[in-house]
Amino acid sequence: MSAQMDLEQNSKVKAKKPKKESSLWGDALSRILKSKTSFIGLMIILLLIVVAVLAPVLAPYHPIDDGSIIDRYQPPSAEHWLGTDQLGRDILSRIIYGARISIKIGVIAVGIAFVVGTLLGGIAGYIGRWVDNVIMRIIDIMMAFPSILLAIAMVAILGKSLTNAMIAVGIVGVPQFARIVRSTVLSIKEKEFVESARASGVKNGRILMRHVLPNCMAPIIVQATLSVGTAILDAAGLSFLGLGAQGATPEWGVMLSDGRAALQTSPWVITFPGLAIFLVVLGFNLFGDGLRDALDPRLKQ
Amino acid sequence: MEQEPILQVENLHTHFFTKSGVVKAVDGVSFDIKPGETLGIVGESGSGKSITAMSIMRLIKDPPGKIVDGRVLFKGENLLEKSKKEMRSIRGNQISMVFQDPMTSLNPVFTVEKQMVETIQTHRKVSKKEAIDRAVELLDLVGIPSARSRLKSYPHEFSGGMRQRVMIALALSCDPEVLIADEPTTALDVTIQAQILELLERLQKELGMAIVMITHDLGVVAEVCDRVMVMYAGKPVEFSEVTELFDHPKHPYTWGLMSSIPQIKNRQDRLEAISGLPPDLRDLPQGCSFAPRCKHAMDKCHEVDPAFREHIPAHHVRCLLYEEKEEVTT
Amino acid sequence: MSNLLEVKNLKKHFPIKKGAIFPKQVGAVKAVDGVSFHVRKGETLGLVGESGCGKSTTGRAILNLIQPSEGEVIYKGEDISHYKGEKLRKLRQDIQIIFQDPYASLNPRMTVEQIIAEPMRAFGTPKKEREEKIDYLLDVVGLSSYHKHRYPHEFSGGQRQRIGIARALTLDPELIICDEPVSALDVSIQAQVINLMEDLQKEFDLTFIFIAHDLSVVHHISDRVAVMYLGEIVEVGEVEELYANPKHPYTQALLSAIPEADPHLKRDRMVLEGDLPSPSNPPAGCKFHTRCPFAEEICRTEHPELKDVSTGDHQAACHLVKEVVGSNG
Amino acid sequence: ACSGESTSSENPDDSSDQSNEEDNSSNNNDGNSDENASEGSGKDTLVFGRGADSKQLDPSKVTDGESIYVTQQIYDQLVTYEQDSTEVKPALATDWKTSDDGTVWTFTLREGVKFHDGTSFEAEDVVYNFERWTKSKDYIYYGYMFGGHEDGLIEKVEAVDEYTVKFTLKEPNAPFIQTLAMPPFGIASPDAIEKHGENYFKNPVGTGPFKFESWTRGDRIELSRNDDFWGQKAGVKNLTFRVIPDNGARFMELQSGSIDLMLGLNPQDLEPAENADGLQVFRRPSMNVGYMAMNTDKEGPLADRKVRQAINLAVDKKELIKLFEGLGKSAKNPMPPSLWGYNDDIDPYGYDVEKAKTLLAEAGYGDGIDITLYTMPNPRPYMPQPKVTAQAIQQMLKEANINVEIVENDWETHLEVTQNGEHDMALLGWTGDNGDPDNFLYVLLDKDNAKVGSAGNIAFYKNDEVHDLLKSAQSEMEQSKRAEKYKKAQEIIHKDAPWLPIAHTTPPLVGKDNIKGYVPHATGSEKLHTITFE
Amino acid sequence: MLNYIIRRLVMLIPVLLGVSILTFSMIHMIPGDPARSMLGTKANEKALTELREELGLNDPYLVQYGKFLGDLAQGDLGTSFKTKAPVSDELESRLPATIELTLFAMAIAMVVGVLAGVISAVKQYSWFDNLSMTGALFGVSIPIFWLGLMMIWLFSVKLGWLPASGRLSSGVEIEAITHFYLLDSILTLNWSGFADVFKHLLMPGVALATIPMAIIALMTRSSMLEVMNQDYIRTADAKGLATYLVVFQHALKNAFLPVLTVIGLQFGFLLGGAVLTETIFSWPGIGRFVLQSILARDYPVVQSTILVIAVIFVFVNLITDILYKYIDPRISLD
Ligand SMILES: Nc1ncnc2c1ncn2[C@@H]1O[C@H](COP(=O)(O)OP(=O)(O)OP(=O)(O)O)[C@@H](O)[C@H]1O
Ligand SMILES: Nc1ncnc2c1ncn2[C@@H]1O[C@H](COP(=O)(O)OP(=O)(O)OP(=O)(O)O)[C@@H](O)[C@H]1O
Ligand SMILES: [Mg+2]
Ligand SMILES: [Mg+2]
Repeated sequence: MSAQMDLEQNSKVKAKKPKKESSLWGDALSRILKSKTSFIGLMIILLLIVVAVLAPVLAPYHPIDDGSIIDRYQPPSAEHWLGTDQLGRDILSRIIYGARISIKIGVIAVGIAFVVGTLLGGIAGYIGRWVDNVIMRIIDIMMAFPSILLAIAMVAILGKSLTNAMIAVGIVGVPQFARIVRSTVLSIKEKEFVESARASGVKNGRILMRHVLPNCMAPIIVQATLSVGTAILDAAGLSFLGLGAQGATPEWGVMLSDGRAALQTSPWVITFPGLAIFLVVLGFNLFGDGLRDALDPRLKQ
Repeated sequence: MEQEPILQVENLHTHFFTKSGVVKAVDGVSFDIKPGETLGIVGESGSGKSITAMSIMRLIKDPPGKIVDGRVLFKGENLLEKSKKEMRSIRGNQISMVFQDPMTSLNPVFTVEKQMVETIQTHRKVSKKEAIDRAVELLDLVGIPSARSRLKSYPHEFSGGMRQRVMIALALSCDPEVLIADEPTTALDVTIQAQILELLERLQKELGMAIVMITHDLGVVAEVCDRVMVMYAGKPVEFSEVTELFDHPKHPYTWGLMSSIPQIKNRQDRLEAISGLPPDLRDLPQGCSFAPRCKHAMDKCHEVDPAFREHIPAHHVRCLLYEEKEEVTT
Repeated sequence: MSNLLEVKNLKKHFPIKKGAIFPKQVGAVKAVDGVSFHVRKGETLGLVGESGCGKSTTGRAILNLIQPSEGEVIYKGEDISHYKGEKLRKLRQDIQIIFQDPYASLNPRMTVEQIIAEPMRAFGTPKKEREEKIDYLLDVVGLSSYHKHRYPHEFSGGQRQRIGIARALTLDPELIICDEPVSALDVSIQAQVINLMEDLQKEFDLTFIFIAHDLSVVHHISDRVAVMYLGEIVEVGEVEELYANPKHPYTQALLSAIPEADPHLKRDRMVLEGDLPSPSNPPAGCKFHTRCPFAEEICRTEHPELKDVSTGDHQAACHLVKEVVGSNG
Repeated sequence: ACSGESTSSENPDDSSDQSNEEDNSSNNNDGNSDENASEGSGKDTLVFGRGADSKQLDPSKVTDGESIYVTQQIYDQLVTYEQDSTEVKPALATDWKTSDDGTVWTFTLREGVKFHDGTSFEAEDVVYNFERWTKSKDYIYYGYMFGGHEDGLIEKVEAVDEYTVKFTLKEPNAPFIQTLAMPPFGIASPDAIEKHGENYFKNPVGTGPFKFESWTRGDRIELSRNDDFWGQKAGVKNLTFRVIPDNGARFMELQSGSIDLMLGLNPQDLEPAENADGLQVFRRPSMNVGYMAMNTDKEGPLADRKVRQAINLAVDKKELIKLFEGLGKSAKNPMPPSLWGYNDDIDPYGYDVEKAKTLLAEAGYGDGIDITLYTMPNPRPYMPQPKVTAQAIQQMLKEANINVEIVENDWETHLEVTQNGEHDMALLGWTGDNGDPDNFLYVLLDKDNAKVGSAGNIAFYKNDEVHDLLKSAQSEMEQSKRAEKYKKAQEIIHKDAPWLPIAHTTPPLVGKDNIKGYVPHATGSEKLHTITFE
Repeated sequence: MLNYIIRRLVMLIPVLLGVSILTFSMIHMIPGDPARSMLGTKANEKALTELREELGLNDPYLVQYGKFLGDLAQGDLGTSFKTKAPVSDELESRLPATIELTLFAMAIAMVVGVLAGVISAVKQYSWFDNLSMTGALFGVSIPIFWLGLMMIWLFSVKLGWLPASGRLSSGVEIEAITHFYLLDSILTLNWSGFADVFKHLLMPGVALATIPMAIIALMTRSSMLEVMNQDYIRTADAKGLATYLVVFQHALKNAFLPVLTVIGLQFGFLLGGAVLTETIFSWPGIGRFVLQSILARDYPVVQSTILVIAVIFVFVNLITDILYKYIDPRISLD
């Protein structure tokens, strides 16, 4: 980071910036932009963000308040592009507002898994010995527990709500992060450049922060990106089971679950929220996949 | 030396078509080898030695690789025109290959027996029992003690040197006429390297096959080869008898190579290093590829790519220094 | 000449553990098993031996990158093998290391500048001084200062090795342990790096421990050479003396195994049978007896000690070589 | 919009073969069918689709309708309801007498009745069953209807002779005979109970029209015809109950022909069901009420009657009932009109947002109020779409400046928190047990039942006048006098408006139209032996 | 080998103990009273207290847990609060139902996934590769509950090809021997039954298989690509082996190792993933049952069933580890 700070202090150096940015991440970005699939993924994610931010502008109706029972189950029309649901609410508007929730799910759930998992995995990997043993046994136990049941139980404990579903999905994701981080830390720890930092008298904390962790980031970031997709799916699954978002919340899983009764008579009610979930998850998967390829050390040379 | 060459490579070009450009890995290689002869190919890493060998075997992955030009004549027949099936019956049978890294060149999940029997049965119509007997015979030949009981072992249960012996036994299983050894000793320790080189020499004497020995170690070349081809950036730069090459190296790259290695016999104060880096094969300099690193480079060298010529009988060089006046010596 | 470093009976045994819940030690890899030697100021000591014989472990144990199991490492008269914490860190200014793998030994997330600055930063060199020094060192190792904002993956192996060397030089060390610094490089590049190292040694008055398995390189660069076999030093001596007059059968075999780049030379190789035994279960007596063509009964039972074998500075550990008394140190 | 033109009802051909009932949907099946020959009148298995599995097949131990629906086929009670009303008629007892003080009931039993295990039915068996039910708290309904186990309503049960049983009650109880007709009081074979011990619950033996064959948990229960049944023998040879949890899926199964009759239809599917060829819709007479209770006990706006009335006025029940898709009738009283004692003279509140606002303003809430509405996620018989209903109420009350926050809990939690009175408003409902008004009004709105923590009265409505009326009706034996009291009580309740009564549903059942003789009963569990295939 | 298995089994004990503690404490942390769940709308205070006492809910947690373990040691999985039936009874047909579905899905996922992965790798960048990898990416992105609904809509409602729910059509009799109907129908040579069971398995099986199939395909492809670049494959080619031998023996056997690990893990996810699939396809299995039991706080059912699932999961992992050793001789089991 220091290099960047230097750079900001001294704006004259900015001329050299392009050189600097030919870093690993810079390379990765250009590689992602070159790959068709990950570019599509990136576009979907950007679209999702734009839709979420501009939801009040984009949505033709209010997702909860507008609509009345009289207009229920209207098929797609000029007025309601994607039709209306069981309470006569505009499905398009609900999907648009649902984008906000999806982002929230992605950020919170993956955030929890990321922070807790990285911490546990990092500690286990870096300290080793019995600490490693204890942490990894706990992780083993969590892994032996069917994840969706773990999430369900957690929601049952915490109470049914979207937030709790996100927390549950996040906790369920912890073992994966912990394992990845641990194994990466273990392998990085043994790398010669870490040894050479030690041989140069660099202090332990700095070794961890500057030498070990930054080099663990690639697989973690990839995992995080891919996890966003999974988290959205899992949260939607919980909502579908009635354990996630509640009531009138325009969450896509809830929309699916609520619309399910009309499967035969008004299939659009479940078709579009399902497509929305699919598209967003696909976006994150495509992007994560591209990111993985772009950051693959074997491709670096 | 009056024999017909068993294998002749003519003007071979193998290119890799990658996203970032065309890699001209082999760019006009020609040589020949006679039965019973050992031909050395030396050159730096990335100079195209392995790709040359793989092209002969037609093992280049397509895409991205492609043999774009040239002929590979084995007993007068162009291998590049053979069908895949015909080629398979030649590989491992009449021409076989030993690779650099014995640690990774054997399939870790199969026993040595399976890997050997499989090869024998691919090319010979024999029963499994006969194939096993043959395998034992081969392992004996390469000097693996208590061969029969070791057949059931997996590769990881052997040491590096033994694995390389197994590789050689595998390559020999169908009495090949040409054995291509791609840096067979580079990954090994000197004492083990000595064992393997000794073994190869002995086997050649006993079985009389032609060996193409790829290496970057001039020492190995001097010890085992009859003739040598020096490669640089995908092109042959010098080709002659081994004594001739060591006594009268012609190409400046060969000179550099020779003075780069520290010699025990006469300790130099300072090594004559070749300056600079090998060129990027996607973007070769104009003219002679070696010119940018060549101490003797003339202006012309940066413009004209010299031809590979037999300036002296049985001694080919690719260098402008010899195009007009032949008198330059070391 | 004075001894800058003296290693006495250095041992490093890696425990072999079994059991996942309650691991217990069931054996040890005796990677380094009683190594003693000394290095004089300003000289280059070559350390050769086959793969896995414990060369790197010795180097790391000297630096205390791995804690030695036993023995003393006396640097400038002080045993540094038990240094810990800040004391050990301070020592880093004096002894540095260069690694074999130019790809793995540079942090891929740091620019060249940061990499070279890292040791100075650790010892609190002011920024200005750091920058000057970086430019200077880059120049010294033959790189340009415009390289300093680049990342390691943008360099070739030889260039990376130069960066590694520059980093090792930042703290003005006295002793540099070079762990096979050229074996991953191509011959033509190898020569460049060797030349560079020789130049630097003169310029900065450095002492090198030069680990390699290439006997010709060691011959070229070293003043004295120690030959290792299975965690022990079997022979050590002045380079010319040792190469011209190897006493230990292993050294002899090693030397005769080097292919000489001279087609006219047709000699009898002394080819050793078999492979290096496992360091977790080394042979009793002389560890070399299993491969030694001259092994006798005593070799199987008694462990030979290093003893003077010629009037020069030349010792070997072999029962079959006569001790020569009256040499010097 | 519906593709389910399934089943071949117009196939009078009789080529029945037991192995051939596999997949009736093959009509739609591109014709690659060689197994769909048998259909129509030859069919002898009735497959009944439902949403959940039975818990146990011992009716005395369960409270869930799913269990009882099955056991009702296996067991008989002493008396039973008429096919089309809650009037009581003879069953295992052919006749009964009450003593003048109303405490002694003497039953004459039917002779020649055999349990499925071959033992014959006698007075001792009745005594055995009733004594068994007093022995443990596990016999939930017994405890609930007769109040406790040792010190309950029934003092003793005696066998006078082989075919005469005498019940002695502690006090006169008007609904007693109605109660005895309830499915949990089916008489089981004592031999079988002794024989199977702990496993009796999965090896039920009664005297009913069907015998138990097998039970695959979570999937199906198979019964077969009891050829020794004392009454009309069953019209089909086999009766299978299948569990298909999702309403939509179950309806599809019906359309595709793999079930014959089903309970629990998504309201959306009613129209397709009615219009589909080959299907018929049955409506179960209503004996329930779905309502929104307003917590009168909680400090705040709802303690004020005007606010509660305003809420009644602000909800457009005509629209709301649309959510029931024709499956229910709008409610104005806490009990269904099918019961005697229903007060039809009451004038419903009607939809008048302005008036509601005025009332709110009068109550001092002119600026509007914020309240919670607790709801459950899963459909109940009296409220097929609780979530949507809640959301619709939310939409409507917004017009009157009442902001509703919906709180959804799973079923068990919903019961708990509402019984604890944590809600402002809550959706709930009640299905009658025995067809007596007491079973609605006393249970749901008497102050006796407004105890925090175990409230049946989750409006926590406490009106002494109502209490007195309901109490005196309990000990009054004459029905017409009782009816008067109940009507009076309904008036008071209407004025106090502790509830927003929503609907009385007539839960639909859909069957193939070759089913004949099926009459759904208000209690929710009728015997199916009257069914035949046309 | 036997030694190893025994050691592994011993090592499972702490993990399973951990799972049981975790389950126990979690289910007891769920707010709400099982007694109330059981009594429903008709609950009154007295009945509640009595029932709690009867169920042992007033005992200290440690006593309750000890009792659970004690019973477990005697092979007693407890008695469901809700149905009052022994848990083992409840699981008797549900567990095989879920396992059958899971195995069926796994079989689909493995066959299709591995085959698609191998072909894609061998024909890298071909239309097949592009198609199947797009398919795989779709597969990991699709919400299976949605896919399930769509499949029902299409294949059951619109086309009427496949049954929408259940394991068996009514009236089809299969003698329950193992409760794995597919197996039972084969054992009893009941071919029409077999066809019926198969039809029922198809949609839920495919829905459940989607994600693992996609993951296996992606994994197999990348693993194959990596292996195909290995020296020993070059050796095999240089020996003149036929291509199918090179691909399906030399490459696949090596490439299968990471795939195997994934399969082992996916099996666990499938067992859990069955919750959604079973809900949609009305599959009378364990998944939906546990879900309902959690919500109803049916402690004994949840505790025992989750433990059973965990046992299956760890056993599957043990088996994959043993298979791993079987395939890869370099792995030493000691
Ligand atoms: N698949 C490929 N795609 C692109 N370039 C390739 C590919 N394979 C080889 N090359 C390039 O071809 C050139 C020649 O490679 P080759 O393996 O023949 O070198 P070599 O002389 O055998 O070197 P070494 O001594 O390291 O084995 C190298 O520059 C390499 O980068
Ligand atoms: N951390 C460790 N744990 C266990 N054994 C080790 C460890 N590090 C090294 N060894 C073992 O110690 C022995 C000596 O290793 P070392 O790396 O010192 O050899 P080396 O002479 O440097 O070999 P090379 O020439 O291959 O670098 C080897 O057998 C090695 O397997
Ligand atoms: Mg090569
Ligand atoms: Mg080393």
